[in-house]
Amino acid sequence: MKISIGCDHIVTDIKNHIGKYLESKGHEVIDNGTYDHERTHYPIYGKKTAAKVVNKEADLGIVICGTGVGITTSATKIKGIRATLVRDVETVRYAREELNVNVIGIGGRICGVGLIENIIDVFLETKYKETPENKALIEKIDAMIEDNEQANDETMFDEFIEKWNNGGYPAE
Amino acid sequence: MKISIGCDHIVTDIKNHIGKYLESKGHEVIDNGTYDHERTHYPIYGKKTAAKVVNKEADLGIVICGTGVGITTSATKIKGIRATLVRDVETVRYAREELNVNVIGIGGRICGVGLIENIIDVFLETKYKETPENKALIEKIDAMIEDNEQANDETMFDEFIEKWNNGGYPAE
Amino acid sequence: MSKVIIGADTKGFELKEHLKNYLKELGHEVIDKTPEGDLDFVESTKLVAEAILNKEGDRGIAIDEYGAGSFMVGNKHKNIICAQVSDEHSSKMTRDHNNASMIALGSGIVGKKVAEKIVETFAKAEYAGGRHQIRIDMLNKMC
Amino acid sequence: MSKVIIGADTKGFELKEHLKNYLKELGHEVIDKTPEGDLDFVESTKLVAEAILNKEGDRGIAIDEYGAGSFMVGNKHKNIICAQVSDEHSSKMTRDHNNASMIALGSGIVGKKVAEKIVETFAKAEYAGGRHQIRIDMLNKMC
Repeated sequence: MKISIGCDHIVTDIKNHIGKYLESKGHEVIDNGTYDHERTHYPIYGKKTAAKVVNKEADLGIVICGTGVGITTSATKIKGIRATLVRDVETVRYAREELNVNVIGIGGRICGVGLIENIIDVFLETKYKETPENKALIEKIDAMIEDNEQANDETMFDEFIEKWNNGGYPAE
Repeated sequence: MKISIGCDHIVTDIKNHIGKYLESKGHEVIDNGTYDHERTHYPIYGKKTAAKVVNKEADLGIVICGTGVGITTSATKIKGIRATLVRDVETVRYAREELNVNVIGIGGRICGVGLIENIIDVFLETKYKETPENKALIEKIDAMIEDNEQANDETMFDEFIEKWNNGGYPAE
Repeated sequence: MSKVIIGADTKGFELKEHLKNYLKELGHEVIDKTPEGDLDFVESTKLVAEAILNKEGDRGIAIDEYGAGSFMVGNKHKNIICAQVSDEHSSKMTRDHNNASMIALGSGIVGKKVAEKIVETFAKAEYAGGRHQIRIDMLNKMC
Repeated sequence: MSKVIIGADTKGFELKEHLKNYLKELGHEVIDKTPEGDLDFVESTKLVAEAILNKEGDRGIAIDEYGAGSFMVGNKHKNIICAQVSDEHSSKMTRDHNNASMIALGSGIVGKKVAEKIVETFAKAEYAGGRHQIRIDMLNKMC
């Protein structure tokens, strides 16, 4: 499979570990960054990772930040993304099988790498099992965001980055 | 406080991180090893870490291996050790407050470092609150192992290490 | 003390009742958006998120069996940041760093003691502000 | 299929009943050592550990509110390796690497869906043997 991955600067090492783990299992990896430990902002990478999935350049996505909350929230706010932020294997099994999630988020400061690998294994091997009930739920979820071009709007965050670069946000 | 710490070769980096974290909070650390990534055996380090606690050279102990199971089990098998293997903050709070645990175990491949730090904070700041009920439980637990010299028997595992060195165990 | 909006689907109903009482005992005001327990997680979570957006309270808790469905529905609302949590450390950090106004819990995932500490921490913890605000601004521009 | 010995203290009683039924539905034989639910975790866990040592079954499950007490009591038995678990990954790994014959669960820590998968995995997973045996030999010489 083709897997789109992304992270913030807190957990770059873990994202790199996941990339290698996926390649060792024969998957193709699209690494959306960040690529180092320089301070940056998780919505940039959550949105990029999600865009590859909704544009069908990747089959599934995996995002990581410290708790996973910020980056997974940013992915979920893209139309067509169904994401779950997991700390256990059973939730990802359910979410894939019943809600056909296409992105999972993991907290790199919450989960260790053994658990993360098991979560990823189950994410990739579990198939959606359509039922009238879960299909109706998925349709309701997908309808919540109007069609928009946010996934591919690469200038969407520029105003904030400019403000950041101009000292408009506190450094601490 | 004086904290005795130990790990196996799978999670040496995380043990080192914990050591630095404890020192940054003003605690004294007794690092019982292992000190590198060369393959070794968790009961050696669980037992050493526990011995410092029962000998009152350390106030509390922290042990780590992949899942935490092996090394925490070895610590628990020392008379006078009350240990809990935790993956959440609330269990350590309970175990310290009610069961006066003196060692915690953590799975370095199960928990991320943010969660680990929070678990350690709560372990160190929570005090035992004696009640007649929990005192009776603790006495029953402590009475389960007869007095023995295992904590300070440094040759106890020699027979197995010799067998290992002589190729008596499979390498995989 | 916080004003907490709570809601659950059918499978989260029992845990919701338990946490509602727990939060009230701690002195928080609790507004229950799903007193009947007959909704699916899309409907139950929408009620919580809309109440937060209408400023009926300052913290939202949405419960279903896994938390995964409520997490998605919460975050599909503009100006809602919803955290799916199963440990109190994440609950603290997501207030501190993400200024999350909602959490999603799975009644089949967390035990009651862990759930109590998650909601207690969430109701109490405050947003740290500072450098984190740029990320919040980015999230709030989305969807 | 495994022969599972199960036991719980008062606070673990309800989860024990639930998991007993779940394991039976999977086809495992289950021996309940605490049908009354009136014991503390020292007593309930001793019954499970002693049954394992007497070879009445091949897997033991001990439940209390946190799992911490049952973990200690299990491991204070010579020749018992007991894992305190709240996730199915640990449950698999501890069979694979540690040959654990018992697990300790906290009814206040794990939700029922997670608990089901933990015991399902524990009942099914086999010990890998190999290099792991030296550590098991060391543990079994202790206490």
